[in-house]
Amino acid sequence: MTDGFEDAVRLLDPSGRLDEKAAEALDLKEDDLLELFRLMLMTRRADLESTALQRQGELAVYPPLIGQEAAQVGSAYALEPGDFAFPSYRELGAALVKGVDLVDYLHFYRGTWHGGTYDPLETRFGMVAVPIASQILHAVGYAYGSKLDGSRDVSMAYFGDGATSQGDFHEGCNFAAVFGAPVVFFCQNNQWAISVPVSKQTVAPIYRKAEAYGFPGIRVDGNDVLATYLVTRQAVQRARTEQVPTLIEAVTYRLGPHSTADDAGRYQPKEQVEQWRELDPLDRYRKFLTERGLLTEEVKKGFDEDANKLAAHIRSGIVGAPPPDPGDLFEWVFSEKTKRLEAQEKELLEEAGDQ
Amino acid sequence: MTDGFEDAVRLLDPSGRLDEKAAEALDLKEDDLLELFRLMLMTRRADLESTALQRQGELAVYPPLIGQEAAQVGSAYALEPGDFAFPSYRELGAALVKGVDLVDYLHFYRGTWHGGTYDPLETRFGMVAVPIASQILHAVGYAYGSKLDGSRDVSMAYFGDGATSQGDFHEGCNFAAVFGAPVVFFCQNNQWAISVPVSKQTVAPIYRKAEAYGFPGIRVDGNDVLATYLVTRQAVQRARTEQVPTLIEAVTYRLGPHSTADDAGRYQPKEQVEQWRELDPLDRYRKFLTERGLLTEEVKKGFDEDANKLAAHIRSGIVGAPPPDPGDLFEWVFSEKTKRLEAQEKELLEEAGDQ
Amino acid sequence: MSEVTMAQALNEALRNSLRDDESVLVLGEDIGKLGGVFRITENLQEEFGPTRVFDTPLAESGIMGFSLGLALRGYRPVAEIQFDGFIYPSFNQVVSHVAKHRFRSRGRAPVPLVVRVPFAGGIGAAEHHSESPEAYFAHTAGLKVVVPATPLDAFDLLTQAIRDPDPVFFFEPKSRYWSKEDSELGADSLAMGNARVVKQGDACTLIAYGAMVPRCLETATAASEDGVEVEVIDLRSLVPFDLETCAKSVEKTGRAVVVHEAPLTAGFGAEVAASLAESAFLHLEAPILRVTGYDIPYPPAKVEEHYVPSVDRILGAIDRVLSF
Amino acid sequence: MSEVTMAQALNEALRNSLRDDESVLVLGEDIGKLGGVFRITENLQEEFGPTRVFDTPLAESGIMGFSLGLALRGYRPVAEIQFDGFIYPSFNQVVSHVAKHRFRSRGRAPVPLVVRVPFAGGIGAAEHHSESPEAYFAHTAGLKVVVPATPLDAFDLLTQAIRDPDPVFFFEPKSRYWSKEDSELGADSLAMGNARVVKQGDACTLIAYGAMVPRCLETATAASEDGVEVEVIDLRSLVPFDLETCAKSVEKTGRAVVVHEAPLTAGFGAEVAASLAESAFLHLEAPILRVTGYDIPYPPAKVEEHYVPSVDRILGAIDRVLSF
Ligand SMILES: Cc1ncc(C[n+]2csc(CCOP(=O)(O)OP(=O)(O)O)c2C)c(N)n1
Ligand SMILES: Cc1ncc(C[n+]2csc(CCOP(=O)(O)OP(=O)(O)O)c2C)c(N)n1
Ligand SMILES: [Mg+2]
Ligand SMILES: [Mg+2]
Repeated sequence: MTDGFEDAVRLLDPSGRLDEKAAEALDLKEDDLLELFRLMLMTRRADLESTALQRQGELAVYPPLIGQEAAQVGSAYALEPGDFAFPSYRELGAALVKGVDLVDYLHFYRGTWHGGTYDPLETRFGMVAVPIASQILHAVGYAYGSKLDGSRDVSMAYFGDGATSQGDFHEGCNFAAVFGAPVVFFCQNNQWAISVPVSKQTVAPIYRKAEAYGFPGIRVDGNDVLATYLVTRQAVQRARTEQVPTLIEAVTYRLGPHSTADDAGRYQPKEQVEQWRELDPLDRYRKFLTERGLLTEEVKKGFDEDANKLAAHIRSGIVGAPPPDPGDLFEWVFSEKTKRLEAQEKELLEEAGDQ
Repeated sequence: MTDGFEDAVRLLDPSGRLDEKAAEALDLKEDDLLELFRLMLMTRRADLESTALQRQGELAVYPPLIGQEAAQVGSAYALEPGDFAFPSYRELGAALVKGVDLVDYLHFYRGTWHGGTYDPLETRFGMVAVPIASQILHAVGYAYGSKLDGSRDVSMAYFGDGATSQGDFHEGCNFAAVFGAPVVFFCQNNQWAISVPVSKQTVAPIYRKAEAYGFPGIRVDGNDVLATYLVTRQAVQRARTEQVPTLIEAVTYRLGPHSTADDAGRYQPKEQVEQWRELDPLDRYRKFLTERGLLTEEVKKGFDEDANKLAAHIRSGIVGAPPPDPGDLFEWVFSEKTKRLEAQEKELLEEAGDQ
Repeated sequence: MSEVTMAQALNEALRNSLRDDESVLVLGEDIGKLGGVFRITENLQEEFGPTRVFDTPLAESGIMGFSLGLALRGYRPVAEIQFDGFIYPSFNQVVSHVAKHRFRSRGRAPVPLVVRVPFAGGIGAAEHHSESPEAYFAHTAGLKVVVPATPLDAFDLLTQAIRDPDPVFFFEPKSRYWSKEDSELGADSLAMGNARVVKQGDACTLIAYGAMVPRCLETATAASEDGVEVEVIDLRSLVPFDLETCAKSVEKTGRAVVVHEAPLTAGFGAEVAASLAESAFLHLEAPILRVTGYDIPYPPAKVEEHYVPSVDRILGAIDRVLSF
Repeated sequence: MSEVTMAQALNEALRNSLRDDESVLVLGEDIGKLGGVFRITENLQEEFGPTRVFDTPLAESGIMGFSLGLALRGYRPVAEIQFDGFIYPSFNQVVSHVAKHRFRSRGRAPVPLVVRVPFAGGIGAAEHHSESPEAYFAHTAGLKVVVPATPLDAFDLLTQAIRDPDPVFFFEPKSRYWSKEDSELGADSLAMGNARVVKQGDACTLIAYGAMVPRCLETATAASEDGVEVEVIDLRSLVPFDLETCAKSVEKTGRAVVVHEAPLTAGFGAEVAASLAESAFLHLEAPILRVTGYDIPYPPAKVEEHYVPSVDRILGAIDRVLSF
């Protein structure tokens, strides 16, 4: 049931034991090792808080990422501040790592504003992209622009297993190869595209699809934060220094429903979920850190506090947050309002005033 | 310059010598061997006639296939009558093999009627598809329908090297693999997509793209009619009996311009054209047949007559052929004319009558 | 005779069609085991098996082109596009092939197929889940474009669409999926292509489709309380467009307001208004007004109420045409 | 001061823009060495190098999404779509992203880019090479839609479009590429968003864009011979739509005919007619008529003359509004 790891790079086995030899390539200090855990813990906490907020009617909908924390944190941690991440809609963990204020991020799901309320250029974290695979091309174009600038910036495209079926995935990979764009294609294969298992989505292993474009494809255990970090770091370097793209397939699992609107019980086998729960990325990494003596009680306490603070921040930022000013709707359609938009704005504001 | 044959299946070398061992798998009788030549000769002749007709203003535009006769004839000859071929716009040779009346076919290029005037269902030869790669999905859907019917029919999708960049190519291959559709993807890599060489179209060899879908990908010398036939025949059988798709890359060359509207001199290196002229598929096969003693003077004469007859048939069918009745324009928009269309038809006919 | 929601009516229409015609296939993303995100295909895979009712990979151009191929082979594909905002990847297959196949083949190779699209807003959904793309399809020659407003009509029109020899784009107003009607499915059906006068009146004609029909009826009730009897027309199909029924009404009322959720500019309301203004010119006592979505992207959920035509906005337009 | 064709004027506008603004990139299929199938980008790669002017793989969704990414990074991509009929694969990127990026990011991440599309028919081309898809884009909020009719305007409008902070879809009437104008490029330019009265008259207003502008002028000349002076308006841009200029003219003439090549139903002419009928209601002495392509796929070359609005058809419509 939890197969799909053939050929996958793995540094930590499910019991948290490190493959010392393979780990030699890791460039992480103890602080980094702990920071990865802190970020995963905060992600888990923020994710649960978001689900709770949706249940309480404070968010319109929310797509949980529980189970995918290592894949997101490990990969995003491999980016430098100038690198630009282009997410799909499930990358709250990557957003956190990139320094996006999660309240601003969650305003997308509250229905306050499409694209959230953060600045994508400043944070170098793209807006939530719902149309599957569409963001991949943006990452490639942006990356090629970085290359033209002579900068060292790399783009990262996040997407799911289902996204590999779309034409835009294909066109994005091909453009990247042809133009030598410094981009990393990071696929979280969480085994499901809503109710469709990856076995019905495609026949070939996802990482093998890189063969079609002539650049490396690598499968990694996406529940192993160290392996994910390592593989991504190497791919990012390859992009940065050689302008060679990489397709990474992070094998992981969607422990929650597709979104809060989904009833996964209709299609997701309970036993499968149970088996993957055993592979929980936080548990595995916690064991490793604890055995190393890094995760002392004091450190743990500090991390728990950080997670609590983040949850409180999210809650206070989201609960009861006001809707946007209806006049905002006409502000950014164009650089300047057309006469027609001015008239429409007037009509809307008059009606809104009447209410 | 004429590289690109790495890993390619080849039975006849450029001097017409047969690889006897490899040829053991061929199931062709002498009649078939000659028929292949006859079809190639007729194709060459019909193609030249079409170009001439365009120069004389009898066709609006025409995309020559000169140089690709072996690829088209060899592949289409591997099909059975029930098999359905979905062409792009350059498959006059395949149309001939499938028994399409070339006058009906060329009415597309005359501008008499989109889709020509043949019956695609009866001939099992789809209508000319100009939007690149779009026909690939039709082939897959049709093939899956054949499978649902429990029939033995196979679909064949024809397309070029440039088409592999489109999302529809990717989606078609993936659907075929997932549904086990009995389809063969036949790519004529003629080295150019208008002015863009295949090296700027994609980085990986085209046949290797099959890896992304989990079915076989095969490269064949597309100027070797026997190898093309053999490889296609095997792919068709695999589709028919095992419902496994195959991607075939036939390495060939566009000796003419992209279309009669194109000025290939702007981008196609003369030396490259010269080098590929040495690999002319008809010359090679003629040498082989002659050396075998099959292509006697008498046989040759008969074939030449057939080719002449075909050219005459085309010429007499196309030159001065009347335009369609303008009223036809409203006949097949829907199964029944809407009131709006009736009114519009009336308007058009009144105006046409006035003239 | 019992209460039925639009979702149930659609499900029943699919079930009957699958039962009556072996060539009918139902396909799309998550329409099998899950029964579709709106449960319109609920239990169909169980009942008819995974050969007749099946999930596809996640690719809308794929779904459209694959369906065309199936139709060519003699099947009647009924494809679901999961949401309005996800139909765009299929646009090339729609415009370049589906719409033109009968025409290009001089009638020899028609491709009857149905594309079901849950559409429009008002349900507090996330971005890309509330769009009204119908005008793109209505402007594309060769496609029929159908929009039911009630459970009964949803059943009738979907049944007709599946039997229709032409490609039909079937837009389902998702905010009405849970609306109920107390009636017998299929008891008395009006053919596709005909608009229906759903409320009589003589002061002004309201013309709408989909979820805007009940909105107009609400408006009519409110107007009625002020002693103004408006006539309400449910277009039911945009292509064919039943101009006659609209014109007849306007000849009586002398005034018209067209209502839809899609943006104003070049929306289908422009077609209705332009056609009516031409054919009922001498009967018009006031300009024809359009009450529509604004020329902005569909707004975030928290402010969508300001975008979707409200009873107040429609009443405002009625006032303006009456006092012109 | 010398004769210049529209093709040359466009080429010159691109050249100037590449020269004046380092962030401008020109990309598309076959636009490099070949100079584009219509030679609009001729010599630009030679002059500015393959980094600024480059061919892409054959994939329009790719071109559109890639251009958006470049724009985000601060470049000004000017993408060519080879023909009207090949823009559809990019539609999802256009509607879901290009049109919405400024809006979604509350102005923080606009994506100024230009998409050039040779469009419309009349040149005896093969299928898919003569389409008029402008209404799809005009109906999509967030896009500017521009259509030049003359060499001078082609130069001005393209120059303005490349400098514009918003995404601009630039439709080039391919049948006019070889039309000449005797004038100095850039000498006197009218801002995008303004229509232009290209001929004065008082009997009736003809409203058109692209290749239908010269067609209307021809018609006006013919009408003039019969003593009827019609006014001709070149819209120049569909979005923004200059209703004021149109309305002002109709207030004078009392009559209007809108002309375009795209199919009638839900074409941009519907918007023009509906808006004008509303705003100039009291001035209208006859219904506004539309002379357009029919609601059929663009026909084969041998019969296209019956489809594209002809002088006779336009004259017929003028007759009808004058004798109403
Ligand atoms: C173009 C498009 N089609 C359909 C959808 C509806 N949809 C949203 S998420 C989803 C499944 C995506 O699966 P995957 O790519 O594996 O990502 P995951 O949700 O598992 O993270 C679907 C079908 C969409 N958002 N966009
Ligand atoms: C969607 C689409 N985009 C662009 C074109 C214009 N076009 C026609 S043929 C062609 C090149 C095709 O190259 P390839 O696939 O290699 O086929 P070949 O012409 O070499 O047979 C292009 C760009 C088109 N027909 N369709
Ligand atoms: Mg997934
Ligand atoms: Mg080619």
